[in-house]
Amino acid sequence: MLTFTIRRLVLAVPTLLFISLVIFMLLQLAPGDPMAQVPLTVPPEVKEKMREALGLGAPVHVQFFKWIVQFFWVEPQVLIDHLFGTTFSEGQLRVLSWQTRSPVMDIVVQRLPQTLWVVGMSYVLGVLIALPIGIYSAYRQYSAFDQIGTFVSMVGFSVPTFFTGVLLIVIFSVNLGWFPSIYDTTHKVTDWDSLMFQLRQMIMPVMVLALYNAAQISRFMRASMLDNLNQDYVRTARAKGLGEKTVVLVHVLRNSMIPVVTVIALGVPQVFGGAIITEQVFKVNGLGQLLITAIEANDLPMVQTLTFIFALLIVIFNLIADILYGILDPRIRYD
Amino acid sequence: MTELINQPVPSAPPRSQWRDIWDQFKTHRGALIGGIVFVVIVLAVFIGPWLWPYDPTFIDIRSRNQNPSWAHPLGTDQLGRDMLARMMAGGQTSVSVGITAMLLALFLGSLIGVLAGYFKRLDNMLMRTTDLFLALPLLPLLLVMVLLFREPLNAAFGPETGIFILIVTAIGITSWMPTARIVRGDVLALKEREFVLAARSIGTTNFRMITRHVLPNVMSPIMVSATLGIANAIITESALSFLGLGFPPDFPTWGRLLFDAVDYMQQYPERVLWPGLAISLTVLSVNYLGDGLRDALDPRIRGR
Amino acid sequence: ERGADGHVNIIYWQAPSILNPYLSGGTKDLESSSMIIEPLGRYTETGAMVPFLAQEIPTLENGGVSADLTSITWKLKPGLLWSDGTPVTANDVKFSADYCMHPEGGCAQAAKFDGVSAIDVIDDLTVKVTFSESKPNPYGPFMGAQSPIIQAAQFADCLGAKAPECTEANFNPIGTGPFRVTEFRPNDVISLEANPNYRDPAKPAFATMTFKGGGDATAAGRAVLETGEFDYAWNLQLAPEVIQQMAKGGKGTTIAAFGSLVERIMVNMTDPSASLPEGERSTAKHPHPFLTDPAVRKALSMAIDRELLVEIGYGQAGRPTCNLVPAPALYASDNTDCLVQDLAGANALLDEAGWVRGADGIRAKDGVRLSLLYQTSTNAVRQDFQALIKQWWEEIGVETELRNLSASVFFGGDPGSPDTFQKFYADVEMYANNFDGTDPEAYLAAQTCDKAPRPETQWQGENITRFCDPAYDALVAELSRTGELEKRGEIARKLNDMVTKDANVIIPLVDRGRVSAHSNTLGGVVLNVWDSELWNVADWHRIK
Amino acid sequence: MLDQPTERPIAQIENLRVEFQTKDGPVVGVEDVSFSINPGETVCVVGESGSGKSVSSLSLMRLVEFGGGTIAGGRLLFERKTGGQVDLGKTDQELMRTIRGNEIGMIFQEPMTALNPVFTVGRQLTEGLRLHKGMTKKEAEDRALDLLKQVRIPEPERRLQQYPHELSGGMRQRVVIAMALACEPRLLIADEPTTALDVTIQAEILALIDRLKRETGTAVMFITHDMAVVAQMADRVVVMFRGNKVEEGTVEDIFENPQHDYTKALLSAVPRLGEMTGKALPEPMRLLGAEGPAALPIPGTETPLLTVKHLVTRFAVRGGLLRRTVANVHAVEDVSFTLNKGRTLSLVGESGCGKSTAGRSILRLVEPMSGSIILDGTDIMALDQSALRRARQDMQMVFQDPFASLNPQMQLSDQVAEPLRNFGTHSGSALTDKVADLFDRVHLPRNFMRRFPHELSGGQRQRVAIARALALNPKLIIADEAVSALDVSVQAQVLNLMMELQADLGLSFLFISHDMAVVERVSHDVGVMYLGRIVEMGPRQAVFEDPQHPYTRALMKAVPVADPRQRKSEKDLNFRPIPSPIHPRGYQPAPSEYKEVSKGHFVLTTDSGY
Ligand SMILES: Nc1ncnc2c1ncn2[C@@H]1O[C@H](COP(=O)(O)OP(=O)(O)OP(=O)(O)O)[C@@H](O)[C@H]1O
Ligand SMILES: Nc1ncnc2c1ncn2[C@@H]1O[C@H](COP(=O)(O)OP(=O)(O)OP(=O)(O)O)[C@@H](O)[C@H]1O
Ligand SMILES: [Mg+2]
Ligand SMILES: [Mg+2]
Repeated sequence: MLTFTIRRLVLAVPTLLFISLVIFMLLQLAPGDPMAQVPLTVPPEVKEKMREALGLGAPVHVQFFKWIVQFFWVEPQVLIDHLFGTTFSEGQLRVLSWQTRSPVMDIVVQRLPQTLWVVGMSYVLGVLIALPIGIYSAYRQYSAFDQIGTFVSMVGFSVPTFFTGVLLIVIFSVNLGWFPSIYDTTHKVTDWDSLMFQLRQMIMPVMVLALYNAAQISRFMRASMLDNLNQDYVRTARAKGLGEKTVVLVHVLRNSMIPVVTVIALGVPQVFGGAIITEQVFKVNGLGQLLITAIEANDLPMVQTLTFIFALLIVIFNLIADILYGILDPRIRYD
Repeated sequence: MTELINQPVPSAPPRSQWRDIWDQFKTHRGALIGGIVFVVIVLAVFIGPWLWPYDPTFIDIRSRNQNPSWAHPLGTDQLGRDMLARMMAGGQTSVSVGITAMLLALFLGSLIGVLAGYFKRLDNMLMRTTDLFLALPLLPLLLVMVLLFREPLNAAFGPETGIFILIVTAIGITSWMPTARIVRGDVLALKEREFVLAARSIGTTNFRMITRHVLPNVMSPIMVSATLGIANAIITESALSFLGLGFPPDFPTWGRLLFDAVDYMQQYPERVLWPGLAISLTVLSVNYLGDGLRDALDPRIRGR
Repeated sequence: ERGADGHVNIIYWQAPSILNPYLSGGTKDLESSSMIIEPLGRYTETGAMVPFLAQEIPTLENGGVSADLTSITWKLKPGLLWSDGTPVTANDVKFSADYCMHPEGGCAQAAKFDGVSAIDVIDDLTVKVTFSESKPNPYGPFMGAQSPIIQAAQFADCLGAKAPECTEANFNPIGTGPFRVTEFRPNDVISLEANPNYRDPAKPAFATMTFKGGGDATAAGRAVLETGEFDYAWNLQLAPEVIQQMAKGGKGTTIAAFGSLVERIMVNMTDPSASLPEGERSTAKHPHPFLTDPAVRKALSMAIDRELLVEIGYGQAGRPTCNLVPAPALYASDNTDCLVQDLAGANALLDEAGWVRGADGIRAKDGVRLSLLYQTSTNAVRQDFQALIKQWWEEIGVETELRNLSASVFFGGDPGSPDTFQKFYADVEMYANNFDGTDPEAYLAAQTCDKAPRPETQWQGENITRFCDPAYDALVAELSRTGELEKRGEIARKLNDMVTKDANVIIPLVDRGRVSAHSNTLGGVVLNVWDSELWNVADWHRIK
Repeated sequence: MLDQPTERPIAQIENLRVEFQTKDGPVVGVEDVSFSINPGETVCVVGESGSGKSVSSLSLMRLVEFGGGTIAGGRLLFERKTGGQVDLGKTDQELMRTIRGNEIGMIFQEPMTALNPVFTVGRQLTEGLRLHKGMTKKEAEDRALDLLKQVRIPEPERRLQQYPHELSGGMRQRVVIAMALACEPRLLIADEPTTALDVTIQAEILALIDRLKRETGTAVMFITHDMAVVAQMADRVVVMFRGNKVEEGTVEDIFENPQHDYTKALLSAVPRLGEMTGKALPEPMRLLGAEGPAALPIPGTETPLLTVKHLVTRFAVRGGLLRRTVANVHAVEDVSFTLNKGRTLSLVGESGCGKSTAGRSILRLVEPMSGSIILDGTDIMALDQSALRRARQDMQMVFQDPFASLNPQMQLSDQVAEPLRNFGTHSGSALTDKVADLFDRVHLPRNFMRRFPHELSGGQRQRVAIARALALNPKLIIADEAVSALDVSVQAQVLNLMMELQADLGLSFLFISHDMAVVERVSHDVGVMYLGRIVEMGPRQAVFEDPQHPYTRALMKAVPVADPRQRKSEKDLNFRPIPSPIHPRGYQPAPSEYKEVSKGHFVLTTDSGY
């Protein structure tokens, strides 16, 4: 498996380069231009000048190459400088956003805390809710618990977050006044009170997202458990006198994990990708909001960089999922 | 003595497999209710408009924002359009888009997942393609698709069918990846089971191996993907329309009705209720249908 | 007393991405930066000019503007300090102009400096702007939120191509305004504090400010009107009913003001048919098959009930209009003919013009059917308008297909996209536009023949309708030579009537105002549509 | 035998009735069965395949319920360790849990599916110990190691780290045995525990169970088809037929004085070692009551069908967190043989010596490392995938573990029809007829055609697998323990069927089996394998009547005799340590060299490891 992992990691390099090229071409091809947000009162000649200043006049391959160099060569140097106080990157041009004219990576770093707090937390919570629900629903198939679980999760999945989010705001912010409707990204947790405030402002977006994630994962968990509950080895485990808990949570669960691991691993990059709509509804302004504003503003370097980071995460987490398959099921061979 | 040994075991006439499945399906209460609800929804949205006098796009400005009444059982919207008519018209689009896009995504996902899991040679290439698709930003991709294909499709199929094809394809090709990965994972494990080896020893071709041995055994994650896929497609469609990438603006869909109504949630809560309910009901009914079907297809559960 | 009122929260549903208006034309950026950096003079809520950093507004009368209209001389108030404590000098003013006029800088406000031939520092407090030819309206440079004065010391290394690299300066410009930045999170939130060196020692009343961006108008309105979390919400583009509902929350008040923003339908005078070869679609080469018929255009306009549109879409934030230039009063034509919907008249007009109804109720003449593609950007109100107008047009026998496009595509000038408003691959399209400041000259001049977007200009150009009338062009030329206000007003009104009332190539619908909301405890808010909404943020205070 | 009539029986089954719910109403798995098991007693349950033996034993564990069955009537009385009787049919599952694995141990019939594929053997073995005996991890591991040694698994340390699919059929079975024995239960239910074991190991396992019984007073319920094993082990015998008990008695009574017709038929069908002494060629068995012409010997031909030369197959052994290859299992090492048309070559040998792997390698179901395989002039090793597929039409395999080799989602008729469909030999009604015909041939009722694998008994599944292999009329059938799960009467019929086909169609068999009596009956030639190599090979008569290699001799000696009066005592067995086929990477074994002792009778002269 080591060779497999190494091979995959090596292979990831051309894959990622190719993905970045495809993303780049896609963005080039996509209609829209960074001047869309400039008011119509600004005359076209001026807009043309602005475009040129952004480097839009350069040929496509030059733009791509410039991005590659900036992303893979300059940005790591900046990171090193930041960590060790060196000055490798001095004077070199970083990946600059067209919209803010500032280094893209700085903004990304700025957005990480709230994304992780809200989206990350909701994902963890979603998984933590989903697994027990899925397992128990399968174990007691068609019991009241299963029926209610199914109902809630399907409704949770089919009702879009732009609706549930606003609903929660209307109930808890407008009518009850319990939680703020607008997330304060500058808030810093320093003491108990500020922690409570952080929790209060997190609770609604986290619940909305967690419900959505949990709905999806629990369905896969349930289906997969059902597939395995009737296998012969389960009978053997019972014959050993193992408690139902061990039988289900150890023997059946491990065998049922492959599809669930896939779903969970696929979801992790989306944590970093942010939950665009939920972030919008609650004004969390995380990475999702960053991406969507960048797309709306046709801020290509930003979109390109962000999507590429997601691509990186996707490749990594899919590799992790593959490695986990091998660990979960020893019969799966990779070489 | 000979008679004793050689006498046939008392036997009943063989039954057909489809009969079995149907029998099992029938006894599954959830599936049955789900099926009925689904059929009712489909009938309501496709037959309903023939029976209902109002046109979904007809504006009667004098009767705007009405609460439910006999004339307008679901009320009217901010332009005085009849909500029932709009719900039915919206349902046609949402249900057809939901189901077709889901089927397309499911087909692509299962195909790619099975191929990747089954053929080691293809695995790397297909899974890297999946990574690529997962990584592509949805919005620009859709914009490009609309840019490239809207005109030709409009020319070939007319504006409505053209945009339908475009939307279904757009949703389909941007949502098959999770299914593919899940199916592949399962196939990887399944491939090492002994009955696959046994099937190979009797000369089963790869194609048949996949259709007879592999696919039926990965049915349950596919079923789950299917139910989740419908909900996903219906909601994605509304997002597309909202971004101006979907159907013309006067073309109601459930997702869009819901989206438009969210602003009016406090004044006219029923307006969010109808489309929300319709989407949830559809998804729930499909889910129960899928559950029932899965149980019916699983011989270990059947007969219990 | 400065800082006595504590903290204030402002929400803009579009988040500012940069605080240097020279690098971004976006309203959100202009308005947020207007609290930090200031121009020499601003427009008031009535459109009148008031000095800010200048001692007075230079005019012909006070001699600030030369008699031949080729130069204007500004005098700074004495004793002004930057927020870092250094004095503001005429050099900073000249530098601001140099910064924007640098050919490689891609300055978004370059149009403000159009025709400037030289900027001369006369003394520490005096700057003279010289134009290459006579400029009847010399208030482009250094007036309004678009051309504030930036600190020469801070931006000295940021000229031209280097402009974008000065992140620190762009995010935290040193200014003269009532506030200065403590933290700027692009596209998210700005934290500000009172500028200790602000010229009025009693202002601002607030010690700190949070300026939150992002989300949507509904949420912004809700946060001010219903939950009271925020004190000020900008530009609530919401259905009137929704605003009413929110106002019931009792935490705040809405305010409205009108400027020159007009929602209009543009009529394509050229043929957008997809069957034409690429490069010839929507160009003067192929006139439109039926929209070139003035009767059709007039009928389209007559069929619309503008009152109703306002009622449904804008409420207090709109009023029906028949003019392209609805304000200021000097330039606004008194045309009100279109305000009453006249379906019968429109039908009669079309009958008369020989457009007869076919079996499907759609009019046709010589095999040409009155069938339109009507496009606009995606926006709930615009979609309601589309639906309503479609119905009216169908009542006069005009078939209408609707299309909505993502704003970022529609308004993005990408020459590769078929869906931009400039390319106009549709028969009619709807959007809103206005002009900067109070002078409509450039705005009206945009409708001349040579401004039509076409392949040769990479589809850039402002004459979207491709309307072309030599008489109009001549009148525009006359306007540019006229300095006398009365006369200018007269010509402008005439130009306005030519494209709207007479030719109906531009069908104005609604004069759109701006609606913002402030909490009941926030005092001093004066909504201004001619400049930044936050123009007088120094006067804002807490009502106790 | 500690037969103490005063003591109450450990388990008493009274009028047990088990039903399975299907749509056609309840299907009866066990109709009416009563018997009891005393402490220190071995009760053998024999009977027709599908007669309800497994179901009865599962009922005793209350595990039928998890398989869709219900105990519809009767009592299952069990004497607890702490004293006091409980009716297992009525206890709640909570209490059952403390009984299962602890007081009653069970060995399952199909070892492959009985083991959890994703846990190591060690993990699965220690689980019960830690639960019931409260051992620490270390203690449990020591005990597990000890258990593996007791059941004679080579290299037990390494096996603890391996996964079930990496073990041979016999090893898996022994793991299941070890698992059942782990907590030293008071009642041991053994459902066909030795079908996959070669005779030497079988003898050792039987001795182990016997010892356990004697030393700890464990009661044993032993389900088997092998009458020789019954004769070796049983104190009492219960005969079942179609869900009912038809006869019960002491082992001597049953063997010497059977009452019921079925019992008589059963005993008459038992193949006995030595029956063929003096005959060179195999001949079908005479079945009780079967008329028709006298069975004729099957001569076979001298044209080679399958030639295998220097076949080598190895598996990588992975270790460590990163699962790197640390060693290789030399499963098949330099094996060469020739199988002529119309003849049967039997492979016998110790469990885990590579017989299944050799069979699979010939079909290229596992890729051999090197060697040549020529089937009827075709070089199998040289074929590409599609040609290989076509070539497989001529060679079919019956897998050792029938349950695992059947698709759980597919109807039996479809599974049997599959090879026919694959090669398009039949279609439409011809196909249906052919399938029905195949079901008849393997004595499966036709109404089983619509069933699914889990609804059958072990023997029934085995027959499905045989029917599937017969479907294409191949030239070569590799039968891996093809008849081990069948009761003797069906086994005799199937063996006769095989020989009939051989006589009529000139089929060749590569017959892998542990049952020496069966091997004697059916084979022309015999190859004896040990540790991946063939140690002795030659005509059956020569090998059986004049064994040369020490391993062959030991093997012959260990064969049990179906006569309760000729029990072998444990002293006759000589336990010797079992060498390992696992060698570090880069290990190069020496080639095999043979000496021809008589015509066609070869004996390995180089080191065999024995
Ligand atoms: N889950 C089930 N559903 C329906 N019928 C079943 C099920 N399990 C077993 N049976 C039927 O019950 C009968 C008894 O099966 P059982 O497994 O006890 O046989 P057995 O005596 O152990 O046979 P073998 O020696 O072949 O293993 C068989 O006819 C079988 O087909
Ligand atoms: N997939 C595998 N991975 C690793 N080792 C394996 C694998 N399959 C079999 N082996 C090993 O190869 C050796 C031979 O196994 P094989 O199944 O051929 O034995 P066998 O002769 O059929 O035994 P039995 O009579 O018990 O079925 C054993 O040591 C086994 O552990
Ligand atoms: Mg059995
Ligand atoms: Mg084997």
